[in-house]
Amino acid sequence: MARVGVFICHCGENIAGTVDVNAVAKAALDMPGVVHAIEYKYMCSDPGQTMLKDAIAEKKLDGVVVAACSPRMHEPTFRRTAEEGGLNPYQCEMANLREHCSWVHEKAPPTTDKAIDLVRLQVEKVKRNHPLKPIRVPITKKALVLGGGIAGIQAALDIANTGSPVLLVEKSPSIGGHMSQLSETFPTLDCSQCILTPRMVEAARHANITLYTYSELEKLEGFIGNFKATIRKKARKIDEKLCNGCGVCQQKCPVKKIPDEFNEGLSNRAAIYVPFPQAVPNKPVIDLANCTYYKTGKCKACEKLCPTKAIRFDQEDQIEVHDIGAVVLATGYKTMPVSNFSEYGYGKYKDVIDGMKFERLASASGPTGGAIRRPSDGNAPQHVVFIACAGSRDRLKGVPYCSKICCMYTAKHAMLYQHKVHGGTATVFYMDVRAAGKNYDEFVRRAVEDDGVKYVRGRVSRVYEDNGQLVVKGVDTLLGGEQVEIRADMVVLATAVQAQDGAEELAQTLHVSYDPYKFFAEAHPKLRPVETNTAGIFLAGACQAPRDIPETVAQASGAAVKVAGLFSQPELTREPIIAVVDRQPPPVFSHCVGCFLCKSACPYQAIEEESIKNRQGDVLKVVAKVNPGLCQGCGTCVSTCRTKAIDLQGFSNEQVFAELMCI
Amino acid sequence: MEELHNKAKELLSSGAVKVVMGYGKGTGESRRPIFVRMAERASDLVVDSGCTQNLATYLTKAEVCALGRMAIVAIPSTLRSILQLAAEKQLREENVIALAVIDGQLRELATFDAIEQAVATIPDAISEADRTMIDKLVAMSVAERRAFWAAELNRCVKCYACRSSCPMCYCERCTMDCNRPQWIPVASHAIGNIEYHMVRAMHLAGRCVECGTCGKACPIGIPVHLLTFFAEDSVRRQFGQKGGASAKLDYAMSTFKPDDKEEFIR
Amino acid sequence: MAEQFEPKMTAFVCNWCTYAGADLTGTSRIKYQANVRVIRLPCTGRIDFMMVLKAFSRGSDGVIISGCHPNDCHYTSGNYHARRRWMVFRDLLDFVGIDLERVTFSWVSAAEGAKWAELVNEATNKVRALGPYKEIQQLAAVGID
Amino acid sequence: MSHSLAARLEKEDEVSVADCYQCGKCTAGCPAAEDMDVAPSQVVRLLQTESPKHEERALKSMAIWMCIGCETCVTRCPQEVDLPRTMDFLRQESLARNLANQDADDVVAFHKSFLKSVEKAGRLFEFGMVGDYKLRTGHLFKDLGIAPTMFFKGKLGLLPHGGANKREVAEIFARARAAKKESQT
Amino acid sequence: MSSLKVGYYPGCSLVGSSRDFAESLHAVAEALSIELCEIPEWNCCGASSGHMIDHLVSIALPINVLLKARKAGMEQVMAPCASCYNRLATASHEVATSAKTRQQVEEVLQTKIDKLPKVMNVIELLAQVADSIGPKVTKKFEQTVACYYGCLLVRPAKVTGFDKTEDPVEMDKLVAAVGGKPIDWNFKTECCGASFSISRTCVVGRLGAKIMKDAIDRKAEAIVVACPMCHSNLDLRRGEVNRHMEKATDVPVLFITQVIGLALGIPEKKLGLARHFVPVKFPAKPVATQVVQ
Repeated sequence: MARVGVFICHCGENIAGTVDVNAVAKAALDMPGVVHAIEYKYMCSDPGQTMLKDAIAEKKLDGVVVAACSPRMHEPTFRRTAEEGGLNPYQCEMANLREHCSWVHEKAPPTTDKAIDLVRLQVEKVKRNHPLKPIRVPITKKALVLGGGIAGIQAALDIANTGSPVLLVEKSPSIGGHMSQLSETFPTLDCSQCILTPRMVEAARHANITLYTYSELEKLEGFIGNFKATIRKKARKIDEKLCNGCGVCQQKCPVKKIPDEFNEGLSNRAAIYVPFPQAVPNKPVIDLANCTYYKTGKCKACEKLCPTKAIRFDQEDQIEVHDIGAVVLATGYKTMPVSNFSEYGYGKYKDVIDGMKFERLASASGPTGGAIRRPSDGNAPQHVVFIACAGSRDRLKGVPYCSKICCMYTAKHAMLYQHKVHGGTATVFYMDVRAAGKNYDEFVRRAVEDDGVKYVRGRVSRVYEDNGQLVVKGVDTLLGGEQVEIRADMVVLATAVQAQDGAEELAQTLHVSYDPYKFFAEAHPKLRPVETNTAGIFLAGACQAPRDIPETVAQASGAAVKVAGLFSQPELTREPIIAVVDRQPPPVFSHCVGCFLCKSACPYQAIEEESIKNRQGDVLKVVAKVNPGLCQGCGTCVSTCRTKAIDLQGFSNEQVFAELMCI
Repeated sequence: MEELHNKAKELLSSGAVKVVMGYGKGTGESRRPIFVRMAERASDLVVDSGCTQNLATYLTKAEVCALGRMAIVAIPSTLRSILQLAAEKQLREENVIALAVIDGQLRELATFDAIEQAVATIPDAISEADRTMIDKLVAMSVAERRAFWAAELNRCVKCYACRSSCPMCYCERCTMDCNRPQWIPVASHAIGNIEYHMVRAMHLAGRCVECGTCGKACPIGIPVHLLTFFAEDSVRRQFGQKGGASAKLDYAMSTFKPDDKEEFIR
Repeated sequence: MAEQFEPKMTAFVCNWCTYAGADLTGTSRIKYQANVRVIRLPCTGRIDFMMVLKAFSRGSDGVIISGCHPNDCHYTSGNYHARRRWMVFRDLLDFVGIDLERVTFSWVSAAEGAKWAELVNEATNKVRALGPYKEIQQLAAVGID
Repeated sequence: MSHSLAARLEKEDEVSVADCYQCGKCTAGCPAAEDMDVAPSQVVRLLQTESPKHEERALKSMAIWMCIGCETCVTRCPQEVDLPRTMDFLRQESLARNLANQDADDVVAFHKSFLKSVEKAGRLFEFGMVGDYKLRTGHLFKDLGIAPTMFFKGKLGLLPHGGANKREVAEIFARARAAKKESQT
Repeated sequence: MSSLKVGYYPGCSLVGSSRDFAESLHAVAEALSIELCEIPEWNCCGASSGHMIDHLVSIALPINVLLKARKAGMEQVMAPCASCYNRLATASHEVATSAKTRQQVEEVLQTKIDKLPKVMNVIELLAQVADSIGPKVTKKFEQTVACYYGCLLVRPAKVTGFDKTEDPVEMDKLVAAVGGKPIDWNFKTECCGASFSISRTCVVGRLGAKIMKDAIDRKAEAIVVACPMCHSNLDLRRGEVNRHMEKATDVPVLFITQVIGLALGIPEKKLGLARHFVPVKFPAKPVATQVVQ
């Protein structure tokens, strides 16, 4: 016979003010199985908790119902108390007399009746609770970082420095990401590569970091602490050990007219190439689509001339599988394809470019060595128009959100232009200047006050070309909406920041959720910004939302700490609120008939097939098995199971049924 | 018929199968399941309009499986049962050959693919009578329907003939026999009966092969098959999936589309 | 005059959205009728249709079922599975003559405290107007249990 | 519920001026802007405040009559605010309240003559329309230059052409008028 | 070759000030064996004044037309006049998207609105038979031309759904198909002042001048249009336009149908070229235009 104790909390006046707690206690005592029922001002206070502990011992309670606030508030508290009192924590349930009763109903008999019912429900439930043990899972203390931009590099370094091994996977031939393309960075105007390259080198050299450039994640199985990652190392067609990066191959390669991705097509590269001089690793890769040998079967110039004989035309992709404990997503962003803006004539007019192109023009390592030259004729543009919000905050043709970084980099671009082209005019068409950040607004003001950048508040309607110049039809809304027509030599569009291509597919392989714009979703917008809702997978940088460099780095370090925290534990303990498939003595073994309809219902791929064998090892029965590491305890499988062979610990059929029986 | 006899002989004598499950003469015009294990008895097999029971039910019975590889004389619903059972991992491809009589001619279907193709060509045939009955019920008012089913189901004695005749009710322990908790009262019981038949219908929604064998099996003649038919209709109407269409699992009730359309959730 | 009939309402809600939403109703002190008894489950995916049947046979006059809005499920897709189940189950209930007016389905998020109050009130009023669910309760009374 | 023009525009024409964040792209591309006393984006602004003072300014403005309805603005508006539709609404409202800007008399006259002609004949009878327009505006001699040439080139029919179902069209106008009265009362 | 049959909505201007458009359209249609079935008892669509001062009427009139077409069993209706086209398209878009408008219009027309025929413009129609034009060309139209689309063929995209809103090319393709050289220019879709032709002639002059200037700067020998208003504003109003130009111009303005007509060897009379204010003549070509099979 059960021995349940009921503890009713007044919560000061919060409950007692509306519910006749005394009546509840009396009623509780009449409930079958209840041997003890008291009321007290604050059950969650020290004396309250002590009362509970003592009662467990004195009355030899095997079940506890605390009738107080919402279990979402204090269930952990009272379960701990029950444990300290010598009871299994999962023998404690809560009746929600506050949020669900006293706060939402009038002071009247029906309210007290409801309170009594709520207590009864929990009493009936707790009588059928079973002692549960928290689930312990081992942890593989090795991290996988996806994306070799500044976010990935920072996260990898921080994790590596805590002593755990890291695999840093980057899909392009070099790490560095967008940041390596930038000229100078706001608000300090320090050269992007000067601050980034050392980090790139450090990452490459770090004893705990293994670089996987020109590689992609194919598959991720398993669960927190126990992932299995399948990585494809695409064939560079060279032997990285032999290659010393002398660069002879790219000088001698006969194919030279391939638009250079790193320079945003403003210059050309060879078919065998190192993406940029400071690339890490400084090893070339053969671009199969353009290599003469792969197109015609002839050439092999590079092979002949390579001093270290490192070229390997027969090299194949390699597949590697690694055990991983945690994953950091740092796959970054892309800028919106400007083809969306036919009214701005992008693609039609050479001198209408986007921000990234401008970065390359302004970069000392760029095709013009940092001189601002317009693509069409190589002349220095005397008047440049910058158009902010090209695609951002544009429901019609772009994205409704603010891309966050454009205001700042546009100010920077205008400033750089003024510094580099003396006597030139820079006009910025903007809607708002969003410069919230340390020294950000000061920076924008500097562009206006010191460098004389002209800011015009209004959007541009159209850009067209008229004998060699670009006519920009804009408006100055601060002059009551006066039309402004500017003849410019170059137009720079601050294009919107968008989720990386393939973000959706990746999210699906990883089972992390994403927002309507395909940015990965954080577990909680305020309190869990670097976690995904899939345990063990964390977020860093612009793959979650538009981010500037400081934020990205901060977030990367945050994610790294989460990983380090996870790795600091000997093993994982998880709430035992999970589904289990029943086991029966032979010859039944289990009521499960192995139809595996539950398998497709499980959101977590937690249901596996298990063969029950006899001593001879021949299979007697194939039944479902719930992987306790993967199961999150939603119970969808339970209600799918026809034979009721699966049950959910903590919300078992018996418990719910018992509750139903007393309504 | 001739064809069937020869095919059965051939299969048995060649040892391709251990047993041919088919229909034999019952009392009068009725047909009963028979298991032919010797070539010379092949001529006992009958195919005619009387063969309406879905023999697939026996495919999952332990004692039948024990007989070894078998050929089964299949009517359309039998083929669908085979596929659904396969999808639910209850049937192995190498254990069964279907001998289907499709528009007049006998076809030997040795693979699930073959059966899938066959099923795809056969129109779903639920009898005119049943269809009109369902429509009639749907046309009724809620109260009328409740009255109808209350009256019908009150007569149910829970003999479970419907359950044991259903090719899809192969569970070793049925919900009905689950006593911790006792979801549904064991004894025949006004509301309990309704609950029982609701459970059947829900468990068959998206799995029912529409053979109607349950209805035929009911000794008191309660049209229990209408419930499962209706459930299957509902699934097909709303999700475009149906039971027994494929040997690969495509169970409407354990999958979903984010844009499933409904109007009742506020 | 006879005192007004007070319906017995049973609610099945998920822990993460609707239960939390109902908590919010409390913290924002929004009042609603006291007829409802909430059964808390981790997810709408856990709501077995048999629970609803039982609720009625145990004398509930009305049932409320509520969980996370599509796409917001704490378990990513439990509510989608639940929705499908309901779409068929509801058809069937109607087919065997159970009055759908007495079964209310809803999505109530953790932020929709007010919606929860409205939901309960509307459902309760509707069922109060319909009166006690005699038809089923009589059936329940007929047999032994 | 508020009776501001913005509110009515939302209710009657499903255009929400609240969507406009005043980027001015409409004004920037407007072919008629330089003939307007109030820029298109400013017209929207005047509605956003929902103050009678500003609304009246919009209704009295010349801008609403200078809008050609070329749809350039709505084609490029990032927030898809239907400005041409808004202009239609304001024109009708300003006529209904007799607030139409005097300088627009001839424009108004043109449209009135146009519709009158259609209402009478079921189709537009240009010669008649222009005649009527001239009477309304007193621009008797304007365009007299091209008229003969038009005539000789067969571009000016002197007689209205039949073919349309006049009664039907007249009824359409009548019922539309009735419907409007209803909605206003 | 099989003849194409479409519903035909002439609109008021084609039976009035733009007979040349009508004549050339019919001539070309005949040559390309397109059968234009005029909508019985069609009425004015209300353009361009309807929507300006009476929204309900501006929807009701076009819908009334489309219903008549539907009654006559027409699946698609071609409106050569760009503003008629735009009004018809707008009206059907509105009743399709706004239940409220639909219901109001149904009251005004005292009839239920069910399926409406698809509305298309003259270019869409000709594009359908584009392939069959080439072979029929007897006299290449070898001029450098600026295809001028104006506003109402392409805007707003969600209503017309025709071509590329900001940089349309369909007319250019047609011109190229008959041997013409379409130029890439900036004012393809700029507005010409449309209905202000009469009430605000100065506006028309100013806008027209901008358009003509860019076309001429880019060596256009003719402007090709598919809209009566564009035509009258650039042709009939050329005097006013020239007043806004530094240097008066006599570059002719042709309807796309006239261009195709000329290429198909249809006599100028049947194409109504004589009706233009600005005479249709082109600079002499160095080489004589040769006949092609």
